[in-house]
Amino acid sequence: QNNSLKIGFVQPETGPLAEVASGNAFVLENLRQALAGGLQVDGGQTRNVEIVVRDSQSNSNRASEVAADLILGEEVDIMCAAIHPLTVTPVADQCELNGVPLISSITPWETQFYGRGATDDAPFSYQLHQFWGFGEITNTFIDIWNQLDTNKVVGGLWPNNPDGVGFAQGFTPILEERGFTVIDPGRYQDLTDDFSAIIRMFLENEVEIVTGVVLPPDWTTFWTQAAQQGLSVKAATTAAALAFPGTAEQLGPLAQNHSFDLFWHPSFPFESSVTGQSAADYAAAFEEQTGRQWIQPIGTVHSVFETAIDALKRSGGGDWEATREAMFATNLNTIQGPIVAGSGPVPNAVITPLTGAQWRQSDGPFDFEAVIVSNIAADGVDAGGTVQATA
Amino acid sequence: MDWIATLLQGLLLGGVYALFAIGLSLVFGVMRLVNIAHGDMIVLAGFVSFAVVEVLGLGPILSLAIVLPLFFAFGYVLQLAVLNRTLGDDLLPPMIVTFGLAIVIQNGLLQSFAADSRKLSLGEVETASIALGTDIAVGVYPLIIFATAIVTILALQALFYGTKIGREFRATSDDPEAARLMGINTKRVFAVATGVALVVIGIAGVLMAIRTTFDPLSGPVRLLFAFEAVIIGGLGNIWGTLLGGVTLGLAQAIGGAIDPQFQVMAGHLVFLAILIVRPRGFFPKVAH
Amino acid sequence: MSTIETRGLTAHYGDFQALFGLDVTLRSGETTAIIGANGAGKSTFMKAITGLIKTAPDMIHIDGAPAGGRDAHTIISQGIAMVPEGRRLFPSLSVEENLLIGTHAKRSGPWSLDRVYDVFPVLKERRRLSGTSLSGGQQQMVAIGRALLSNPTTLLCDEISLGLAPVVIEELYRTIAELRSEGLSIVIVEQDVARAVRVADQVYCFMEGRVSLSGAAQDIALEDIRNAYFGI
Amino acid sequence: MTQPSYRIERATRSSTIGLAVLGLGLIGLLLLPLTGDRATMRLIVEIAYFLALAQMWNLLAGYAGLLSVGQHAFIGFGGYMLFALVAHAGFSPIYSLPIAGLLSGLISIPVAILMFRLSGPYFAIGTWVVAEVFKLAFFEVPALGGGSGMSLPLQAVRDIAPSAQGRELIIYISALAIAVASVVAVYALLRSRYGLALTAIRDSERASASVGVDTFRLKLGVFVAVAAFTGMIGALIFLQKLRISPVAAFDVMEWSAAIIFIVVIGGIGRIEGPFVGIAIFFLLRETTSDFGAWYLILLGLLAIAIMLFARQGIWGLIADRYRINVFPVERQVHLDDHRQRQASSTSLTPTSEKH
Amino acid sequence: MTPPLLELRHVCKAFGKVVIADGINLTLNENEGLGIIGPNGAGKSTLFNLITGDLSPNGGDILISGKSVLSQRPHQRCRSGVGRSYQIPHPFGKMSVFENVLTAATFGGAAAMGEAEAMSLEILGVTGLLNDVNTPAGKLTLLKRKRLELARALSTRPRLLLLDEIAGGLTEAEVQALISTIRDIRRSGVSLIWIEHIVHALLATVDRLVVLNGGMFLADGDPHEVMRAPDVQRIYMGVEPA
Ligand SMILES: Nc1ncnc2c1ncn2[C@@H]1O[C@H](COP(=O)(O)OP(=O)(O)OP(=O)(O)O)[C@@H](O)[C@H]1O
Ligand SMILES: Nc1ncnc2c1ncn2[C@@H]1O[C@H](COP(=O)(O)OP(=O)(O)OP(=O)(O)O)[C@@H](O)[C@H]1O
Ligand SMILES: [Mg+2]
Ligand SMILES: [Mg+2]
Repeated sequence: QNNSLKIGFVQPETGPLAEVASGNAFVLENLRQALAGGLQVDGGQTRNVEIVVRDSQSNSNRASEVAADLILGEEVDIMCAAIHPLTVTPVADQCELNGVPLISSITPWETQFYGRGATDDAPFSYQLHQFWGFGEITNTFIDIWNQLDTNKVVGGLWPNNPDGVGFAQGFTPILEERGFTVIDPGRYQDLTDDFSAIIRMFLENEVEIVTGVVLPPDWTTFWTQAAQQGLSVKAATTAAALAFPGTAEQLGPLAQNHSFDLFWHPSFPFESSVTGQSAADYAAAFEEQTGRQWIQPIGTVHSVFETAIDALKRSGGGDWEATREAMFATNLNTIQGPIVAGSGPVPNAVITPLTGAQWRQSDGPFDFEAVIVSNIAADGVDAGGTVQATA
Repeated sequence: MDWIATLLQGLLLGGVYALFAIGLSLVFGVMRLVNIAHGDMIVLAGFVSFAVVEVLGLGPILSLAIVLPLFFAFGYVLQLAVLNRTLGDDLLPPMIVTFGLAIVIQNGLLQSFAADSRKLSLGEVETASIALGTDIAVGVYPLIIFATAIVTILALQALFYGTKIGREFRATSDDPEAARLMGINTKRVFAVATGVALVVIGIAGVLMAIRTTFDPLSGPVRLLFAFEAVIIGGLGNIWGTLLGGVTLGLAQAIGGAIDPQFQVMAGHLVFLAILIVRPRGFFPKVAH
Repeated sequence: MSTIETRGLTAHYGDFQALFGLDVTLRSGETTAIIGANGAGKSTFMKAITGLIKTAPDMIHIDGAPAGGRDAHTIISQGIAMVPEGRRLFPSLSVEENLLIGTHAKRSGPWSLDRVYDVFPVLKERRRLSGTSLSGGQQQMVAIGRALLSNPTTLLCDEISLGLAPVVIEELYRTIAELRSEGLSIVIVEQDVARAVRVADQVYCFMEGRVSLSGAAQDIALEDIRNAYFGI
Repeated sequence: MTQPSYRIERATRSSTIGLAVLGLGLIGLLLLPLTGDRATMRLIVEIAYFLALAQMWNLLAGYAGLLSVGQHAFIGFGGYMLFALVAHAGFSPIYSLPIAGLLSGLISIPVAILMFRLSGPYFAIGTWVVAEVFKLAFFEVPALGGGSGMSLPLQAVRDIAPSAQGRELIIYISALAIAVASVVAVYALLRSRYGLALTAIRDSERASASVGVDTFRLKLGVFVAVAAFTGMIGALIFLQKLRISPVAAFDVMEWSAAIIFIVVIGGIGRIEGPFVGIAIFFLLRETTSDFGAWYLILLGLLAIAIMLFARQGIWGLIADRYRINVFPVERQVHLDDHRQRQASSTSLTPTSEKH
Repeated sequence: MTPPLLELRHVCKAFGKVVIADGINLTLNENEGLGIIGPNGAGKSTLFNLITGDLSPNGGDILISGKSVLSQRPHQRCRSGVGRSYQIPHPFGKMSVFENVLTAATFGGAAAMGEAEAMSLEILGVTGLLNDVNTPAGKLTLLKRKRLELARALSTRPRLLLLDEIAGGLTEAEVQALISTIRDIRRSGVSLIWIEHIVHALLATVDRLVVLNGGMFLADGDPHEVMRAPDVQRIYMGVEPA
C-alpha cells in the first residue's frame, strides 16, 4: 500500500496549558521538513509520513473526543500525546481501549501508570511513556535544597488537580524519609484568590523551603502575598509554575533564583535521530525561527516523535499490533537522551534525564537564563552553576 | 492573634470581591440586568491595559487614562445598541445576550492574545507590607484595593445622590415608565449607567491584573464571586455589595484557616446559606 | 398652546388590542373629560399620546403635524405632561427630588419649585421625606407638582382623585380650575362622572377601546352618559 | 348532555409529514452502523446526547419557566455516578446508565427545594453555584479520584462487548434510544394534561394555581425528571469519554452554555427548536473548528442576534412563516353544524332558557 | 348541623401601614349568594385573595366546610371547591380559549380528559365563547377575557364561586344575560360571592349584601335594606369618611 503513514498528535494548543505547547508548532515544522522526502521503512519501501495534530484545548473531554476522532476517523498508525494529564490521560484511555500504540510524555510516569489504574502485575498494553517520575524529581529537589543551609522544613503547595494530587502523594513520604519536615496544608483549589491561610501555616512552622506544582497565576498570587505577609524562604522550588521564561519574565525580579525542574536544555549532550541536530543547534534553530527564547518541551516533544517514527520504521506501519511490538522493542538515542523500552521501573515507562535549574537574571538577549544547578538525575549532563538562595 | 490575622486577611480579600462586584451591582441595580459577561469584562480590561502597557510603554496606573474612557464608551454603546433592546419582563433575553457576550469576549481574547497568562507589574508596591504588631503584616497593595473599593463606592454615592444624572439613575431604576413621562430619555440614562459600570469594571480589571496573573478564561471564576457578593448584599445596594464582598472574603478566609481545601467551598456554602435565610440578601431594595 | 388630535388611534399590548381606532380632539385651552368603565382604554389612550406606547406617526397630530411614534421624552419636552394613574412617585427619591425630576424636561415657563411649594405648602415642610411616606393626597400633589414643573401646555391627569378624601378632591379640582384659567389644556380621566362633566368643556366616553359617546359637556345629559357607560 | 357534537384534532398535515420524515431519518440512522463508518457514528452519538440534553433544558426553561444555568451539575453528577457504580459496585456500565439517572433525580430533590426559594436571576445563578458546589465536592472524594479524576476500569468497558465495534454499536444504539426517548417523553408530556398545566404555568403561574394546578409539585416534578434524564445522558457521555474529572464533568461552558445556545438559537418553547439548534451548532463546529475558537464566537454572536431580532428562534421564524408544526401539542376544536349555529346565535347565554 | 361553607374568623390583613381587613368575620352557607360592594381600594379583591390563598392573612382563620384552610395552598383550595375569577383577567395567553377552560376542568374539576372536553365546551357555550374556542386567549378583547375568567372558574366545578367585577363594561343587555347565567349557576347548587359595582346586577342575583369599607363590613343583610342604609348611601355615593 502506498498511502502515507499517519502519526496522530494530541496537545493542548489552546487553553491554560497552551504556553507549554507553544513551541510545538516549531517542533512539527522542523520534523515535517526532515520527513519531506518520506521515510524508508524496514523492507525498503519509502512511505510518506503525515502528522495529524489535534487540539485538546487543555480540556480532558475534548482530548478524549479528538483522540477518538484520530483513531476512528483518521485511522492513525500511531498516536503521540504530550503535556499534562488533562491531555495525556484521556488519549491513553482511548488508545488502550481501541488498541492503538501511544508514545506520551511531559507528565510524571506515575500519573500515567498507577494514576490510570495499572498495577505492576497488570500493565497497559499500548502505551510507552517517556518522562521522569517522582523519584527523579524528589532527588533533584532535595539535591537543590541540600546545597543550601536550611532547617529542612518544606512547605508544600499542591493543588487539587491531577498534578497536585500526584505530587503530594509522591513527595511527602520520600521527603520525610530523607529527614525533611513536610508542612502540607492540604489540596487548595486552583485559581485561589487568597493564600493567607497557607502562608500563615508556613510562617508558624518556620518553613524555609517552598515547593509544589503550581499554576502560574497561583504562584504569582502566593508569592506576592507571601512577601506582603512577611514570609521569606531560602528556596522556592516548583514544578510547572515557573518552568517557562515567559512566566519568569512576568514575575520580574521576584523570579530570581527560583528553582524548578528542567527536563531538557540546549546543553544536553544528545542529538536527534531524525534530523541529526544537536540539542544546542536545535535550540538555536528555534530561537532563530521564532524569535523567542527556547523552552524545555521542544526537545521532549521532538523525542516523542523520534520514538514514534522509529517504531513505524521498524514495523513498517503494517498494523497497530506490529507497531505496538516495535514500540516495546525501542532502543533509540534521541535528542532527549536514550530511550530503551523495558529499562524503566514499569514496562510502560522509560525514564528520561531530569535536571534542576534556577532562573538567573541575564544581560543576554533574554531577561532570564536557566542555569542547571543539579544533575543528579541526568546522566551525562553537566551542571552550569551552584544553587543560590532566594532573596 | 491568629484569628485576628485571619479576619484581617478575610476583610482585605472582601475588598477585592467588593471591587469586582460593584460594576455588577450597578448594572443590576439600575437596569435589573443580569450581566453574565461581567467577569469577562473585568478580564478584558486587564488585557486592554496589558496591550496599552505593551504598545505605549505606559505604567498600568497610567493605562487607566486610556482604559477607562474606552470602557465608558464600550458600555455606553453596548447598552444603547444591544442591551436596551433586551430589557423587559422576560428574563431570558438579557441573560442570553450577556452569556453570548461572555463567550465572544473569552474566545475573542483567546484568538488575539492566546491562552498565555499575563500580569501587570507595579514594582515594589506589590510586595510591600505594613507590620501590625509582631506577627501580623498586611500588604500595601491589598490595602490599596480595599481603599479603592471604598472610594469607588463613595464616588458612586456622590454621583447617585449629588447630581442630576444620579437622580435620573434612581428615578429610572425605580420606575422607567414614569421616568419617561418626566421627559427623561431612559435609554440614554441606561447607557450612561452601563458606561459608569464599565468604568468601575475597568478599574477592577486593571487592579486585578496587577494583583494576579490572568488569562482569557479567568472571567467566569470572577463572575460567580461577584454575583455572590452582590446577592448577599442585596440587589442594587452598593454598600450592601461591600458587605457582601466582605462576607464572602471572611467566609473564605475562615474556611481556608480550617482547611485550605475548604476555602472556596466555604464561600459558596455561606452564600447558599444566606440565600436560604434571606433570599433577597441583607439589604434588598424596597419593592414598589 | 396646542391642539392634540388622534386619528384612528389603535394600541396593542402584545397580542391584545386595547384601542380600536379612536378619533379624539383635545382642544387648546379646554378641559376634556374622558370617562368609561374599568379597562375601557382610558389610560392606554393617555399612554399613547405621551409616547409610552408606540403608535404610527399619523395616528397622533399635534397642531396638525403628525407626532405619533416619538419617544416619550421628546413628546414631554413639547409641553405635554402627565399625572399618571397611581401617582407613580419614585420611592428612592425625596419629595423635593421627585419634584425636581419634573424640571428635567428643560422647558422654561411660569412654574418653579417655589411656586409649586406656594401652591402646595405642605410639600415644602416635607421636602426631605421619601415621596412614598406621604399620604395619598399629598402624593397626588407631588405628582401634579412634578408634572407642572415641566411647564406643560397640556396636562393629562389619570384618575387623580382615586382613593382620596373628599376635601382633598375638592382642593385638587380647585387647583385644576386655576390651571385651566392660566390657559392650560387639561385632560382628566375620572370615575366620578358627574364631577368630570361639571368641570369639562368636552366629554368623551370610552367603551372597550372605542368612543361610545362624545360632545360638549353642556350638551350631554347624565342620562346619555349612563347609557354610553353601562349601555342601559 | 347530548352526543359529542364536536371533534378535537391534534395532528396537522405538517406534523404528519414532519413526523414521517423524522421516522425515516431514524431508520436511516439505525442502518448507519452497517457502513462501518465509526467516526460518523461517534459524531451522531454526540449529536444525540446534545439533542437529548437540549430537549430537557427546553422542557425546563421553555415550558416550566425554570431558567437553570446549572444543568451541568446533573451531567457531571450522572457521569460520576456511572464511575462510582462501575468501579466500586461492580455494575455493568450499560445497566449503570439508568441507575445513574435515578440517583441524579434523587439528588435533584434537595437541590430543587433549596433553589425554588429563589426566583428569576437568583434562581439562574443559584443553580450555577450549586453546580460549582458539586464540582468542589467531587474534588474531595478520593475514591473517585479527587481533583485528578479517574479512568473507567477498562475491563468493565470491555465487558460491554468484546470488540471495539461491538461497544461502539451498543453506545450508538443507547445514544439514539436516549435521544428518541427524550423527544417522545417531552412530546407525550406536553400532549397530556400536564402539558396544559405547564403551558398554563408559563403564561400565568398565579391563575394556574387558582384553577387547581399544583404549580410547585409540577415544577418540582419537571425539575427532578429533567435532572434524572440529564444525569443519565451525563453517564452516557462519560461512558464514551472513559475518563472523568471534576473540571471536565462540571464545565459550564462546555455543557450548560452549549445547551442553552442550542435551544435559544433553535427556538425555545418548541420541541422542534432543539433540532434546529443542534443542526446549526454542529454545522458551525464541524466547519470552523479548525479555526480555533471561531465557532464559539459565531455561536455567541448568533445567540445575541436571535435574542435581539427573533426571540422565537430560527424554528420560530420558519414555523410562523410557513405555518408548520411538526410536534403539535395544541387541540383544535371542530364543532358540528348544530353547535356552530348555537355558537353564533347569541352572546352570553345561548342555550339556557330565559327567565 | 352542617358547618357553613365558608367562614372568616377575625381575619386581619395589612400591607405595611395600610390596613385592608381589620378583624373581619363572615359566614356563608351552602347555596347562599353574597354580594360585596365598597369603594375602590377598600380591599374587596384582597378579601378574595385571602380566601383563595393568593395572600395569607396576618391574623384570624379561614374555614371551608368547617375546616381551616390556612395551611392549604391556592390549588388545594381550588380543589376544595373554591373557584374564582380575577378582576384583571389572567388568561393563559398562548393557549386557546378551549385549552384554558380544559386546564381548569382537568385539574380544578378533576375530570377525566373526555369528560373534561365535553364539560369545557358546555361551559364555553353557556358563557358565550363557543365562537372563539380556537382563538389564543391572549387575543381576546377585555369583555371576552372576563367571560373566560368566568368559564374557567366554572370548569373547576366549584362549590363556592368568587366573581370579581365581571359585569363592568357590559351593555345592559349583556348584563341581563349575565344575570340569568349567574342565576342558572346558583340554581345548580353553587354558592356565590360577587364583587360588583353594578348594583342592580347584584340585587338581582344575591341573597345578602355586605359593604366593605375601612377594613370592616359596614352593613350586612338583605341587599335592598343594605342599599337603603344611610352609611352605605354616603359611601356609595363616593363620599369617603376621611
Ligand atoms: N401592560 C398591559 N399589558 C396587557 N394588557 C394591558 C396592559 N395595560 C392595560 N391592559 C389592558 O388594556 C385594556 C385597557 O386598559 P386601560 O388601563 O387603558 O383601561 P382604563 O380605561 O384606564 O381602566 P381603569 O379604569 O381600570 O384604569 C384593559 O383590558 C387592560 O387589561
Ligand atoms: N400585594 C399587595 N401589596 C401591597 N398593597 C396591595 C397589594 N394588593 C393590594 N394592595 C393594596 O390594597 C388596597 C386594596 O386593594 P384591592 O384590590 O383589594 O381593592 P378593591 O376593593 O378590590 O378595589 P377595586 O374596586 O378598585 O378593585 C389597595 O390600596 C391596593 O393598592
Ligand atoms: Mg386607567
Ligand atoms: Mg378589586
